[in-house]
Amino acid sequence: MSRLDEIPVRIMPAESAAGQGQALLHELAHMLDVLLREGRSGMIDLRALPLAAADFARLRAVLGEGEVHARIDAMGEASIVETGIPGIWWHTYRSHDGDIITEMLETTWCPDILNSQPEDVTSGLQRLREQLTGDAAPSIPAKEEQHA
Amino acid sequence: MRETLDQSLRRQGVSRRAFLKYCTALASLMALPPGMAPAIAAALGKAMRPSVIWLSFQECTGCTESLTRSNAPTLEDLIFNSISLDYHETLQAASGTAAEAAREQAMKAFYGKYLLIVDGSVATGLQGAYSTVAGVTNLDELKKVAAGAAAVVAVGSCSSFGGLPMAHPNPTGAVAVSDIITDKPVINVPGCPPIPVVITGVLAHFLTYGTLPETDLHRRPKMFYGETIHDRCYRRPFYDQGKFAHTFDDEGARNGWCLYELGCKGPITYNSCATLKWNEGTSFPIESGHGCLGCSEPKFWDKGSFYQPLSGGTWTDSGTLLAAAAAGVAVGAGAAVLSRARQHHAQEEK
Amino acid sequence: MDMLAFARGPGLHWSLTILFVGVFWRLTGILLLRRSPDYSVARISGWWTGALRLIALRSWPRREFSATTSFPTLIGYLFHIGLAVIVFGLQQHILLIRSLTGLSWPNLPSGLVNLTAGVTAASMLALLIRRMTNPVLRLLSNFDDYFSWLVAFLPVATGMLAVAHLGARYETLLALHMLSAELLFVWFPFGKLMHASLIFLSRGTSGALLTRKGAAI
Amino acid sequence: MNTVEIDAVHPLMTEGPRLTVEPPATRYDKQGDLPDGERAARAVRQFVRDFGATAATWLESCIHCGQCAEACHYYVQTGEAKYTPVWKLEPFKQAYKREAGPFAPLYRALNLKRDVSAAELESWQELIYDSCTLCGRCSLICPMGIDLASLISQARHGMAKAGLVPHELWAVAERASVEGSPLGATPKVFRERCEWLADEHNVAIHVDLPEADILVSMSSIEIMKYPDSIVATARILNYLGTSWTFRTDGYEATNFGMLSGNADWQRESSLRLINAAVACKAKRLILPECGHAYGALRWQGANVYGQPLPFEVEHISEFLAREMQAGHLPVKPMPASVTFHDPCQISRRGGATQAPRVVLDKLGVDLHEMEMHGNLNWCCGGGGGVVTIHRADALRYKVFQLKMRQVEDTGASMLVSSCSNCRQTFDDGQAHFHWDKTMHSLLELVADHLIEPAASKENAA
Repeated sequence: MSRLDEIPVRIMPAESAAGQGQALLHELAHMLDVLLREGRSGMIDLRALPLAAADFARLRAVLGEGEVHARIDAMGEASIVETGIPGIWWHTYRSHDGDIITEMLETTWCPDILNSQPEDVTSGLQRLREQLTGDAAPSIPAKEEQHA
Repeated sequence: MRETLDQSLRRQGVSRRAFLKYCTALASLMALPPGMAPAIAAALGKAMRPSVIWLSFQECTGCTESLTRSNAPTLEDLIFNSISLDYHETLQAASGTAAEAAREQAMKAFYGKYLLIVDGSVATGLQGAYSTVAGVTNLDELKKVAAGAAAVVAVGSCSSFGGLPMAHPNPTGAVAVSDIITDKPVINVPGCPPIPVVITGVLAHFLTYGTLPETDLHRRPKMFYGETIHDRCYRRPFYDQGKFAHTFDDEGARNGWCLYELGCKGPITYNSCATLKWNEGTSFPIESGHGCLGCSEPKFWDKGSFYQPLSGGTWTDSGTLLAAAAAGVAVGAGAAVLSRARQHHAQEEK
Repeated sequence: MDMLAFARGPGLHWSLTILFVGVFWRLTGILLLRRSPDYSVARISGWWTGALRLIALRSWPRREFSATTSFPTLIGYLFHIGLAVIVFGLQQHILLIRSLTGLSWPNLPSGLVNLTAGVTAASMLALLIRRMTNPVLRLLSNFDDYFSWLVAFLPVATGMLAVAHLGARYETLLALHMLSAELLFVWFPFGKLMHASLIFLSRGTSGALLTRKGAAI
Repeated sequence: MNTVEIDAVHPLMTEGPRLTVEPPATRYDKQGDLPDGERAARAVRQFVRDFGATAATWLESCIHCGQCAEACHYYVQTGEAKYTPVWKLEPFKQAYKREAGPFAPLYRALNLKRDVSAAELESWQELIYDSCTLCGRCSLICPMGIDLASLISQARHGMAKAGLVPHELWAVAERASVEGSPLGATPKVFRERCEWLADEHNVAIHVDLPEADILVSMSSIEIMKYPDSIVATARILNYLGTSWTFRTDGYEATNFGMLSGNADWQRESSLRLINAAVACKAKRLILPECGHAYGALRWQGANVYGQPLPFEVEHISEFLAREMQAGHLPVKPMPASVTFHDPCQISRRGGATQAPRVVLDKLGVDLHEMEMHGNLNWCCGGGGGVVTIHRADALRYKVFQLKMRQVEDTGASMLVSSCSNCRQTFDDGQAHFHWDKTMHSLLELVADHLIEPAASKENAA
């Protein structure tokens, strides 16, 4: 028995889901409304809710996948996907090991994390200038993994 | 001057985006709205790496193991690396008098500012002689180190509540840290062991806000111990429907029904296992088919069998009840004899 | 020791001990009182059939009395049956009984039990209001009546709160629920709750004596 | 006290539709001059002494549900909560819990139930005597199956011991003890009446035969007020050709000792009859049309005697039913519409509910039962000695209205019963309300419709 799914335990039959999926969808509709009318973004932390596999399945089925698929590679992968309902973004953040550390739904025009961050831009600019001036100081590639 | 976390991260080549990503996870962990992530990042980024002294008393090192189990950079690492762990018997490279000297130096340099983390209960029997390090009893050591601490974090059920060493009959006179330290803020992070991110979550809060998070009546951070396992359990619908596994291998168990009948203590256990899960978010005991033992609750060792249902009694046997019935019959017979005697008496008096 | 540990352990132990001592004390104290022989010639022999008949017959008012007593009887039944469904139908209760006796049986769906609890609590409240407003009941009622009502109502109320997680932390609610049931155990032998066992004795006694005479039962 | 003295103290009221003593100028509802404390103590002592497992079972079981009120004619007619049957026992329940119950030592040690006071008992006199006919209807409604009527009888024992019996009831009971009969039917009066009736009606009335198979008893109400019953009894017994007799050493069937709660007097009255029956070697004792006599002799007689009675005890209606069913008493058909009033002590409490119906069926009447009949009948309101108590009259008339309504509802033209005490209660009610219904005796109906021997033979041929 090396894998969890080989243990004959059904985690939760689909038919007995907690029914959170439906409530979430209503909440999302409301949040989209707010985005349109007031321009306010909103977020729902999926990990903070006791969602059953069936709830997730229902969410995925209803929201589907849309046009934008973004992948961030920063200390583990993060995928940010616009769902089939424009304005609803599905964030999945993973650690280095590939474990999901956060999963969120965001209602916004464009998720902020996709924007380049001023601090990173600043240090990037600095590196660029160093390159231009032929400064010999060694630079530290942003993607290099650091262990404690 | 110690560097800020921002500086430390930048030195390590962590991008702002990556930091934001982890701060989002951190916000989720601390039960804050995900939108708080930038604010957390800002606060955390400016924080100085605080000095931390970690004392281990009557413990099994399970708590340290829990914290250091992951072998890839994780949120825990991120936070853990942002502190300056100036003394930890298991983790530090220094040993012997050098280690002690490092601690003395940190205590002196950061007096009143350092954070004290304790795992293990404190032996008080024989003036604390049951557990000593370098000839000093844990009891004395705790009092001395706590005197200069800004706050104390009791990690694990032993330091929080006494844990296993305090279980009946408690031969060493073990007590919790909070029983000894009463003049400092003490926060308990119980669990046997606690969930690693819960330990780091408390540290993150301390780093972000400079204070310990809000606690419940057992001094546990509400953000992690605010709800029961039961309330957050994915098997809860079965409990509500009255569908229970009767044994560990019956149809109900295979169907993933509620484990209440098998002694699950989820309903009275306040912890985040059901949401944060274990082993890097893989699962938690109930998901693996075993009821919650209630390890993060005070005196969980002494609350009867782990497999006795919560609603079952823990102390009555049929022998006692038979004896009670017999005693009742005897007293009742006595009362009847007395009444008859009074009747007889009344008859004579006429 | 926290409240729940007390309720599950010593509380349960001592309340059940008192329950057993009390019940047997009271029954023995009654049954061992003097009994005078009856020398009259019985019209109908076989006293026990009379006892059993009255025990069964008196479970519902006679047709002649039904106009005035059907309603309270119905409400009374409602809450007695409700209590039985709750006590013997909810898995948590079955587990307690199993831990004490080793006996167990399949449970009822929790939703059904919860609904029953609502109906039970409502009918108990209706009976209390009746007791406080009906002149006959007001005259007859004493401390025992009101206290016994309270002692029977509390476990229902606290049980419902515990199920709904309302008002306090669950372990507190559970402990209060168990303690309220333990209070019931302790009070049971000393007050009118004892009618649960005396009813058979009392009806049986009348059934036997009246049947002996061939009188109406 | 002798006859002359008792005549002076408690003169009988011989005029009027019911028999009792004259309304007293001053009521003495307390007998003797005991200090209050002693009075209460005696009541409780007597009550405690009486106590057995049976009464204890009942007193322990009451759940205060109040349903007994709905069965009681006093409550139903007045709506007053104090007439709830079990409330009538309140001081005695209190005394039981304090003195004899399984937790009595606790109750005493912690003083959880107070000692019963004389004042309390005095105020309960009305509830235990004036407003309870011991009809036992409440015993049938009680969901706990408590026989309330038995308990109230026991409570009366305590009251009698304390000297707290209503004036009139005490007076007649005392007279019964002095004269052998409560209403002036002394042995001399009885013998003279029998002789006079024998002459008048040309019927053989046996008095004081040394031996007979059947000893017949009479109620003093019949002797003094309805002497036709004596004639009817004699005619029927003669018709059957049985060996029977009245005895002047044992003829009075009423037992006011029992009704007043005086156990000694009850015993005295019962023993007179029993000893007379034993003396004449009777195989059967026939009780007259009197309700409580049946309870006193049929069910309590042997227990007063301390051993099984050496003869059978039968109510006259049971005797008639048996003989008529056997075809020994052919009667002319009687084409009247009749309703039958069940005497509580014979039907509900006595178990002889069907006997009068058999008799009425043989008489061929058109029987219209009341809405509440047989075991569930409403009491006439005069039982339990209540009819003797003047101060209870107003209340008694109130409950009698219930009975009248039930009778009227049947539409029957004729009213029959088999208890002379019910009969005089009806007579009294009839007079009070100027009612057009008169109560008749079942016994007299049978005697009146007997087919004479010659005719009977013709019929048989």
